[in-house]
Amino acid sequence: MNSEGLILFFLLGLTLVGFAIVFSYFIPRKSENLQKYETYECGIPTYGLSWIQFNVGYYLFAIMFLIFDVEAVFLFPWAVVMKELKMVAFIEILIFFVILGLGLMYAWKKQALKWE
Amino acid sequence: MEDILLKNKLDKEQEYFINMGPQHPSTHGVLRLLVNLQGETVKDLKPYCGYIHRGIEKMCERYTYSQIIHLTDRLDYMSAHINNEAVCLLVENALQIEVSDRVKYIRTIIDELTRIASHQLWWAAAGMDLGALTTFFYGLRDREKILDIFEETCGGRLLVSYNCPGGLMYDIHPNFQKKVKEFLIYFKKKLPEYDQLLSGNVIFVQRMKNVGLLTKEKAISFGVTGPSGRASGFSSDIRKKEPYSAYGNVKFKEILREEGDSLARYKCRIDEMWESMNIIEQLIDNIPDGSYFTKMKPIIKLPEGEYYQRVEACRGEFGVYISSKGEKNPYRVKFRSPNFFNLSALDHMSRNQKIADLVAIMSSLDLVIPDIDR
Amino acid sequence: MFLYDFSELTSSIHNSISSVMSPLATTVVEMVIAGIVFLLFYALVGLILVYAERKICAFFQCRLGPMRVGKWGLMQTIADFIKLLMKELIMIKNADKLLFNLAPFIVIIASFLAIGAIPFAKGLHALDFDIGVLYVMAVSSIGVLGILLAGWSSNNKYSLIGAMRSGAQVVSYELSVGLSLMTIVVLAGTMQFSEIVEAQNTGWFIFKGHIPALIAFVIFIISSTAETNRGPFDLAEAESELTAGFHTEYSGIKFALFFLGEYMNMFIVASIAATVFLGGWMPLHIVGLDSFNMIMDYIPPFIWFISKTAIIIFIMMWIKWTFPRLRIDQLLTLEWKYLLPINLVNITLMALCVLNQWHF
Amino acid sequence: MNSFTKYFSDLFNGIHSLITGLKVTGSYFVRPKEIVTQQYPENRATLKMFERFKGELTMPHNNLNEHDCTACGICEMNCPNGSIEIISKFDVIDGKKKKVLDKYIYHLGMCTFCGLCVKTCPSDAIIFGQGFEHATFERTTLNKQLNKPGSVLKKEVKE
Amino acid sequence: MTNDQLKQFIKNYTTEVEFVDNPYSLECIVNTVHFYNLARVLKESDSTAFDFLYCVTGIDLQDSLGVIYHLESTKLQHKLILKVFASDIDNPEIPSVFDLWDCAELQEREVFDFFGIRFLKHPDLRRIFMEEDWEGYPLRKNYVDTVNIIDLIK
Repeated sequence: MNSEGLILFFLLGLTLVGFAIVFSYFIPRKSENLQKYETYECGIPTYGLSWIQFNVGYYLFAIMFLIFDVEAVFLFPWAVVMKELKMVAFIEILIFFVILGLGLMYAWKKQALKWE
Repeated sequence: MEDILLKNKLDKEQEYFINMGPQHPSTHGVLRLLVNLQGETVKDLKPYCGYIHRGIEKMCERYTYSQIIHLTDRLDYMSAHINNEAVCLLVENALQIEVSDRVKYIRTIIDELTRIASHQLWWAAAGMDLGALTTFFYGLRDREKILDIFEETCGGRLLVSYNCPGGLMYDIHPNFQKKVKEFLIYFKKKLPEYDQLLSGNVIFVQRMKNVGLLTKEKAISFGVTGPSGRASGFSSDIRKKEPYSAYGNVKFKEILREEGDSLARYKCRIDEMWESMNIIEQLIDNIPDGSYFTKMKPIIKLPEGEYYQRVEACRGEFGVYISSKGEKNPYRVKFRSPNFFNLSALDHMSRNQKIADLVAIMSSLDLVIPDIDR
Repeated sequence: MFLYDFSELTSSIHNSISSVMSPLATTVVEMVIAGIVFLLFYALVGLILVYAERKICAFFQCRLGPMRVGKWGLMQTIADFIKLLMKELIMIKNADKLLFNLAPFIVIIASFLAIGAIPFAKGLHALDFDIGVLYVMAVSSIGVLGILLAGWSSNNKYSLIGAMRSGAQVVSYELSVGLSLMTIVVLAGTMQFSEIVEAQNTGWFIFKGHIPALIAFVIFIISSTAETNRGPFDLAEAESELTAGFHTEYSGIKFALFFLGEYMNMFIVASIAATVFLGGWMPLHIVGLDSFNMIMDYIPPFIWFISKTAIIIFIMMWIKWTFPRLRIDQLLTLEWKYLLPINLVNITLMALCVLNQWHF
Repeated sequence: MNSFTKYFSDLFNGIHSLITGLKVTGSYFVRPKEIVTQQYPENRATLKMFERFKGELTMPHNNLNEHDCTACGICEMNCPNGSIEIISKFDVIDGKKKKVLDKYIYHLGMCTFCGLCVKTCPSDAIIFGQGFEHATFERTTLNKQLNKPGSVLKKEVKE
Repeated sequence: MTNDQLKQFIKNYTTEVEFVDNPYSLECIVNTVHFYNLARVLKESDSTAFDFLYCVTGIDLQDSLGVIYHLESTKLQHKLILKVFASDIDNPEIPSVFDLWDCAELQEREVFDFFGIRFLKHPDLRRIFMEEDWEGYPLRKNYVDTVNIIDLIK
């Protein structure tokens, strides 16, 4: 029932949000007001664009995440079979961790973990 | 040539301006800051004031001297009583009226209670600005005890209007001394909790440390007084420099720190609360007998000349400048508001800090907007 | 051994339906029933959590909290929900309309997908994948996409910064969540939730795996709080600097949906913590106290599960209402310089424990 | 090595400080007696303001419907906001024309509660009352007449 | 430094000054020509070291507009009131001291806002409290407010 279940929960979310939005699209009273549809910025008109190139700091961490998460995915199958493979798996993962740790140390030393 | 123009234009477009205020939770009132951001970092900011400007200085030119007092309440409403005292002291000094020791003692005690209440609210709001909402309720809970004392004696909670030229509006309430002593016992238990909740907290310390640095030279140059200035090592306590009321009779330390960052400003205020309690303790049992009011002429006329009186309000030096032409109304009144001077340093302090630091710096400066706008 | 087994109940329902209907119709009917149950459960949990948060935070702050609507303000959240439902939806002039509308869908659907994989009791389990842990991690991180879209599409500067922060924060803490769960996977040897719970029959993993499991539990609580954007990690909506962060421009029911999504995410991570670390619906057993264990067995597993979840939710609320918010660089320092290295060492420690049978 | 020990001492000091904070809030959670909430409209019966509380200006009358106000106008002169208006009339008493109070109008909406009127009143005719529930739907209801209809000046003051 | 020494110090610098003995502190009235340089010397000289400008007041004396600078030295603990008057009411101009004391920048903007005194070389001379398009300078004595709240009440 797993695959149907996925569809079911997807549909549930869809229904809840869809119903709520449709409901409050028709039921509440509407009022027209020019100021109402302005962007909120503490009551002052916005100055300049808001969709511009943004600080690289955020992306840097996304890239870091990508590197480490891809490697973390390899850990999952290892974690499951750890109990059976015992020592071999342990030594293998130790090597893996050392490499991963070195990568982290490298990033640390290169100040990549420092927020700019 | 064209290339440079185009590049300039692009740079212009890439600038990211954000308005903080006038309707913003962190400005504690209607102050507007136009912040130029680069990612999360503040490049510079410009304050825009005047949203709550009431022209108090102009109004004062039409009022008699006793009427001015109730307007000073409305400048820095957190140190209402101290502001009142500045005008009263100015008038008394100008007319060379000697008020009784009782008046001086009571004024000093209420001054210090005002200071504690103000710092309690500041502590509450400082925690709230940094996201620890619980502190707000603890601070206000303790402040309520002081406001109750004020209400019983002065009749007002926030804007007490208890001073008048020549003394006080009425004598202290019979319960006053008892209540103040009870409060001291109560608050001595609660103040360590403030430390446990915020001062020692690793998140809080890291958010405040080395944020918004202000050197001593810059603090003097910007005229940053009060706890904010003293955190930079600028010894600006009027209570020590030019003692007024009963400050000459008490022993207390001027809290000074060298670091000049937000954490130092925070700690200065916490220590000032202890010091204020120390001052009250010395005075509360020794209030001398005497009249609470020196009779004055019904219409006060200051002799021609110019007068300046400074007092230590909760956020720094509060000064009143009055130029008199010998009439019952002053010719020109100017209030030296500590917050306006403190605000001028905000741009300098928050450059190259993060936007979250800007909030921390503002809460450590403890700006009260009506005092800036007047 | 167990008094309560829902798999018999569900299979009997399945049999009775399939005896009168075709297989397709059976599936449809079953799905409708399950759907209604989960929808009601979802709404109920949302309402209770909002009420609980208001009441609990009030008690931390020496207040009473809502007291007016109903006895002890019990009806307050319902009243608020009705109010929000009756509010007009405002669409900002410059917003990206499609993405602006899409964002709440993503947030809610992600939380629905995750809630399906949680084992509430033996047999009371909608989606039981053999890669359950991985699945929950995967779908729960879809939610951040909704936040990113909401912040970006609003065309509001506060929202954009909030969304950016949320993005950086969630991707960072995703790692710690994964690694701390993996510590337990090493101990359990499986990623299927039902098996993880069964494996705790002889003792909860937090006791079985002692030190490494405890460290993993603490790290999981911290990083999952961060992943759900709750205080002290609520940088995405940091109200003192960004007014309301990513949902500044949302009004009415759309705002309520974000709000609901946040609470449901909290419930999900708390229930995962309860399942993986605290034995899910397994009762508390103390070796040697047989009569005590007997009494514990009589308490229904659903109650066990809910109370464990509630305790973890309470701890998360306690943390939120005590600490100040972190700054973005502190947040990332905590993750990359503290949690991640500790986590890597911790997994090795756990592997060593498993290898040498040091666990109980 | 130094930075290594610093790393761990920072970690443990941090955790310790966080637990200290949790203890404070937790201790309040288990002590519901510390709750300070006042449920305002419900506690109206027990809620008492202090006697000096400046709620609104009132003019006390004795049971003969007499007040102390001589309509001298000092309070009106001293009020910074013009919230007091005294309307006087001339009555013939013992053959002499005398100024007496006709209406004492008090604009509550303009009052800043500075207390100068009460302080300067030579005959203590006005005091501050404790009423604080001033909310109304219309501004005009905030303009009050303080002397009761038909009230007169007290005898002993008249002499 | 005592008041007499201060007087002597200033007189050595320029003779076009006028002294008033005020019980609070020494007052020194200087013209706009010498003002900036005198202020600079007072701040930078080691024997005066007026590093703390604690109050800037604009004043309208009807025949002239002036600015009063309250100065204090945090090292030597002496005080001085420096006054400078611009007699041209229609176009009053006074040199700015924003580069000597950092706080002067905002304070002078306030004086400009209320009195219309233009501070020469000021980097950002805009109104600070009133709106940009406000007409007139409210704290001048001849300012007539069309909607005067005080008159409305009285």
